[in-house]
Amino acid sequence: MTTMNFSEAIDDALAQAMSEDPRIILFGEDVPMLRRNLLVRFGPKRVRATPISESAFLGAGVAAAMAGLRPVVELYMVDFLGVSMDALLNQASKLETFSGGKWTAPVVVRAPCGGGYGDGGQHEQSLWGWLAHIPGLTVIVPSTPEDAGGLMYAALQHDGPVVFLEHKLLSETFLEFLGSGGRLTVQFDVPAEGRRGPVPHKWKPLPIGKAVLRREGRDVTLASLGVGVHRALEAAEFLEKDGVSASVLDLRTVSPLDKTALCEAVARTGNLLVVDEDYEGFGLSGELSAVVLEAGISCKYARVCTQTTIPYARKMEDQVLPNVNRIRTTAMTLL
Amino acid sequence: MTTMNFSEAIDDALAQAMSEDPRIILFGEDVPMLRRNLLVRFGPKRVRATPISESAFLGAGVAAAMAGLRPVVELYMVDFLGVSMDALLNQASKLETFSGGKWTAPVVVRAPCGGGYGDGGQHEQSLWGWLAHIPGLTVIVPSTPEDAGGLMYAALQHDGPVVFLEHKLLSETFLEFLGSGGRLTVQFDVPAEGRRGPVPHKWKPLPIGKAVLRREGRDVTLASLGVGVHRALEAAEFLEKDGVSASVLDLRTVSPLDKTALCEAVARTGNLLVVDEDYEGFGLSGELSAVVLEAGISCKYARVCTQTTIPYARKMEDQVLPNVNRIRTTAMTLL
Amino acid sequence: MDLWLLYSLMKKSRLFEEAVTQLWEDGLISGEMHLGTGEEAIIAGVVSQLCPGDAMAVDHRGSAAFLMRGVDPTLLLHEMLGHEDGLCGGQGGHMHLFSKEHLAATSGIIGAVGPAALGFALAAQTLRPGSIAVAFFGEGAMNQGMLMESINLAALWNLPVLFVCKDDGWAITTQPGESTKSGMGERACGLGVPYVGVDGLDVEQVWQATRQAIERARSGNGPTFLHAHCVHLEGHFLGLILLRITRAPLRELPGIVGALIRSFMHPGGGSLRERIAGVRYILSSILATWRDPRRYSTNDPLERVQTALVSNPARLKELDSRIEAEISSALASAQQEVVA
Amino acid sequence: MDLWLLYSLMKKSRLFEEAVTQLWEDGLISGEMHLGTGEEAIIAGVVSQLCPGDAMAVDHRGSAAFLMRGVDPTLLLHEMLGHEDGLCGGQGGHMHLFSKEHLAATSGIIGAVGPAALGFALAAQTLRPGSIAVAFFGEGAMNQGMLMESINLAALWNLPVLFVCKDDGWAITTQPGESTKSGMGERACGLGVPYVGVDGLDVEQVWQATRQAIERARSGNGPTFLHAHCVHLEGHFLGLILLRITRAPLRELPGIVGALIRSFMHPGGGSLRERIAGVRYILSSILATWRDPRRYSTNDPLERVQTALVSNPARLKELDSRIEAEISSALASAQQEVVA
Ligand SMILES: Cc1ncc(C[n+]2csc(CCOP(=O)(O)OP(=O)(O)O)c2C)c(N)n1
Ligand SMILES: Cc1ncc(C[n+]2csc(CCOP(=O)(O)OP(=O)(O)O)c2C)c(N)n1
Ligand SMILES: [Mg+2]
Ligand SMILES: [Mg+2]
Repeated sequence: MTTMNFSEAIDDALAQAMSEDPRIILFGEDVPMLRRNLLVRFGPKRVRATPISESAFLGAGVAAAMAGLRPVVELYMVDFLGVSMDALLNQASKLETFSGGKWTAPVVVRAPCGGGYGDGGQHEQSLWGWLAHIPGLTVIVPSTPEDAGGLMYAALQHDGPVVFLEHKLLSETFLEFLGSGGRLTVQFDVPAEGRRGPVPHKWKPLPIGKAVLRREGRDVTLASLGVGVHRALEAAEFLEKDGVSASVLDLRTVSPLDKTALCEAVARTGNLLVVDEDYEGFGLSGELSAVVLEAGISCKYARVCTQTTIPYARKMEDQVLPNVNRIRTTAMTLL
Repeated sequence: MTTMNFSEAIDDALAQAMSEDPRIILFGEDVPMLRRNLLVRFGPKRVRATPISESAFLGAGVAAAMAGLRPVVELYMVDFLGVSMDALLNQASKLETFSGGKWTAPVVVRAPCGGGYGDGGQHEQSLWGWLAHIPGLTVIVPSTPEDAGGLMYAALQHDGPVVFLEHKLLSETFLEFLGSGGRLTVQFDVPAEGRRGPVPHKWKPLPIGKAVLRREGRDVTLASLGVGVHRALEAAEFLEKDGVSASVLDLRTVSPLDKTALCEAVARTGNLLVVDEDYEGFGLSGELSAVVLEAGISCKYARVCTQTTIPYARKMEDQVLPNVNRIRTTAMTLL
Repeated sequence: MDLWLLYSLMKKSRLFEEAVTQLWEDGLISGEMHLGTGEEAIIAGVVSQLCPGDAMAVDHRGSAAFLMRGVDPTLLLHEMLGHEDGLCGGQGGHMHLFSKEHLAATSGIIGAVGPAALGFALAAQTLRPGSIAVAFFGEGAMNQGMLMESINLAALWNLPVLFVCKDDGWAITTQPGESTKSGMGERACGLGVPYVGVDGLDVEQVWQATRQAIERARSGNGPTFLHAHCVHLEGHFLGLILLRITRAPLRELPGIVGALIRSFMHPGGGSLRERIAGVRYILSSILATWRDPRRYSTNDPLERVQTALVSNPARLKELDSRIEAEISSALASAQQEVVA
Repeated sequence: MDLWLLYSLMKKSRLFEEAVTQLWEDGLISGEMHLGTGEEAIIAGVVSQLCPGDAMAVDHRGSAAFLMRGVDPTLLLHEMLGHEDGLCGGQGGHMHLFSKEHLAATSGIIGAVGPAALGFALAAQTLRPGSIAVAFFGEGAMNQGMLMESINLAALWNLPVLFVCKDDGWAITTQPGESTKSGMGERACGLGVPYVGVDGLDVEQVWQATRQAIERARSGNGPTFLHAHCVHLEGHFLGLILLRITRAPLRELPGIVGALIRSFMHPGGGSLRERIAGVRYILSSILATWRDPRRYSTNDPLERVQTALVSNPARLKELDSRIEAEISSALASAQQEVVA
């Protein structure tokens, strides 16, 4: 087993897939520079720069997928879907139904998401629950290099539109490009297991829609994804010291949601704490409670999410994003 | 008490507000023709047509509100937020936080929503839960002419951005403009109490964020909004015959959500059935279960929502949208 | 250029849409209905030159393009009636028609044809060199950002796209003077794409201009912007209020005028001058509809091309009856299923 | 035109941004940091002519415009450090600066200044006749649909807007040839707005052109598009990789080149020709950065205007030290709070 950084693993899986499947092309703003390692291996026809025209090139990715390519369209950040949401809301997601099941758009939208490095509320959103609300979209949010590569590889074989979100705190490249920019004077709270980890020699697709239990526990189930998983794991260590045994479920994909794994995990502990960096209301955290209730499982429930626009100041930001302390104290209220 | 049609009541409240407050202006595609009665009273400076440039004019509405006007921006349908979401996602909703609480954008975005008349999935979405996910937006979905006028009047006095959604099935004008188009050969399942009803002589603001109990019942609480309220009321009549006593809660505003009213209503019956025309996953229906669970109320829970892209064919559409029969049979499963 | 072929495409489309109108009037088609009657010369002039592997991105007026591209009229009619054996299983309807086989897609979102044609052309450039993509849209769509973005990007990437602007002078009830500051030629130039203007009522002109543009695209010389004027004989969609007023003023006006007068007289509001300006706006929209060239049959592209063919009345008659038979049988099949 | 005033605005902005750079280097400012160093002549030439009631919509490079408009440098610095007593309570940061008092707003979303200026101008037209709105944006933003839509609409509604395109030839690492097919003059013309091109390094030129455009706007004659070239001396943002490479190749290149070579040599992938084309792209970006005019001090707008003022060295010196004192005190105040 080798180890790789998070984004390195994604790019590696992408490279393997690109060498196997000539239909895969990449485009987005500054992509030749951001994916320069792919550029020098696959050439500028398959790794393209675009103007700042998200609506045009995201929509083009959808249509190119309909016409036989397998485009990976990169957005600088998921926040910029604001200007280009139509391609996902009204085109990609609806094609399969509209065509009577006869046509799909196998496009992968790759976008950095999440906060914790001080860019502020227009550049640090998560939006995965928001995207999953739309029927017809697959939404993936990995938390480790191995999952990131394996799920990217799976996304590239998936038959419909996939939004692949890459948490910025896990992506050393991105953080270096944007946040630290070469200085050594700033530090972010980057979870080590997410940043770098073991990866297989050859990528195989991981199943889309399967959660994984990262930690077994008896008293409370912490359900999360992305960076939240690592925060939850850290909180679980503290809780252990407090005499509370917590299990941590990594959802890995938001849509489709692994309802079975969730219900099993909650049934075992009787307590569900959702750790969700996306906005609290009307999103993933609520959905998890509905799934559990619909299954007739009775449980106590709480959530640690982002409740407001993310403020710029690092200190305030740390309070607004789900942090270990909030998880720990909220978990205690359930018991 | 006079009676009015649903949109007539909204326009009437708008007219009253416009005559009281010269800062209110209206714009959107075809608005001079759609709001022609306002045009001939307030003139073309205050009732303007726009090009098909939703991003530009919606964003302009936000900024005009920042600079002292009180714009009502109309979208042809809420679905068209796809091309113009940035104005709400990243500008209007975030201004108050970003400015340290010093600046807000009192813009009202008025948009028809909902289905049931055969336009298909790109033109019949509800999206209220999707919008409410974004912190900083107020989302209003009235179900009667009286509420519609009173809440529009309140929206025009509100200090932040408001999305005011007007269900197309309740809006005779809109339905006539788009759906029936002058022929008498089509019929839609329009709830009578929503379409026309009593209104006050002079409009006063209704409180934003207050639900109302439309029907008292002992066995199950049906929580809904918009056309769903009428479907729930109709289902409640049937349930009564089945020996089940249902209460119906009309949420009226999605965000802020009247958590108190919800929890009280659910605590009384111990059963919550959400009737939500918006998409099922990761939205309003899940949020309601979370609110109840967070309050420590134990209940049985089910939901009748829109699970997929809305198909065109009227028959299929009727099955996909929450209908009386689905509400009735789902309610029975809770008991 | 085979004028007989073009005529037959146009005629077929016209008859098909007359059938659709009938079904719509009978209440068998729900929701909105946008027809292409009046723009047939543009669609025929372009679509008749497409080859296998070429793709089409079409706006809310999809029937004509789909039909002329070879999609079975019965499948289309069944789709509009919402039957499970329709083109899209009844799930799409007239604004959401899709044929993978023909690489043809519609969207009811104004401007979405831009990104779609861009993507189709990108796939063509990579997978099917020599193939092209066409985008059909109205003049109103030219103010939708994503369409402008797409034209620039197509030009930049030298993609094989034909952007076809069907300018009917209306976006529902809004006229170009209220929406677009620049001329269309300047707009195209500002987006970096060569502009060609033609009379969209004249199928020969459209065909000629298209031939050159398509040749450019096929041989790797990039996109062209084709600007063609036309009239939509049935207005924006069936039952459009402005058209209803001009066609049956006695029936339609009373309800409208009463409310207008009450509102105009209502205390509180604008000055008399502002109010009169409001009234003027409405009157001028109605007058513009009244005086609209759509009312003159000389502006019917089908009649125009027919004039060129009457010299061979026998062939024309035979052709007409063949097309009539085809459409009638599609209509019969559709209606049969309604009864069943 | 008071060249001394313009100089002092530019100098103040430069010193302020040097202070920001220091705080950023020290890790006291988190996240991205976009400076306006190099575009000061454009900002000064425009902002110096704004009056109370005028509004500004500013992009991700907000400090210069805010500062020159009269926002307290201490408030700004405190904001960037995330202090609760900053301009926005520490909640906005440098990309989300807001001053209601000055009707000045920024957005980190490229192109959002278009709709914002449109709305500000609409409010001006209605509530404060004679007032105007300014939008500042880069050449890259001109491909964002909402900006194009906004220019058309401002022209159509004859709104008092000055659209200021600060063309530095880069959008992060992308050059105009990769993003925009038409020339900027054609683009403006295609959106129906008069175009004026100026040398953005020359504050006098900017001032003159702006004066006319603003007069047009104030007197109800609609918007103008001002196109001004400039260089961003510090690149897109602090720590930009391309600039780091050219400034410290020995430190930066090894890490980058190793991975590139491994990938270039990796079996499976493009032909040698394609791979070489990929390498070429990267080399040419680095070379373009190397050769970038930003490296010549003749392209520093501040030095240019200074040259015109050295004839009065005493006044210059006094002015400089007054500005230095102001900025130092703001910096001291900011740093003090960090310590506390
Ligand atoms: C994004 C979006 N905005 C608004 C609409 C509503 N709408 C449907 S058709 C239309 C007018 C289109 O005008 P034009 O592009 O000129 O085409 P035409 O109908 O005249 O052929 C509008 C505004 C829409 N479908 N999508
Ligand atoms: C909608 C959107 N897309 C992408 C970005 C990322 N981004 C930030 S600045 C920038 C480049 C802007 O270039 P230009 O407009 O020329 O301004 P400059 O930075 O050169 O002054 C990009 C792509 C963004 N902030 N918003
Ligand atoms: Mg038109
Ligand atoms: Mg630039």
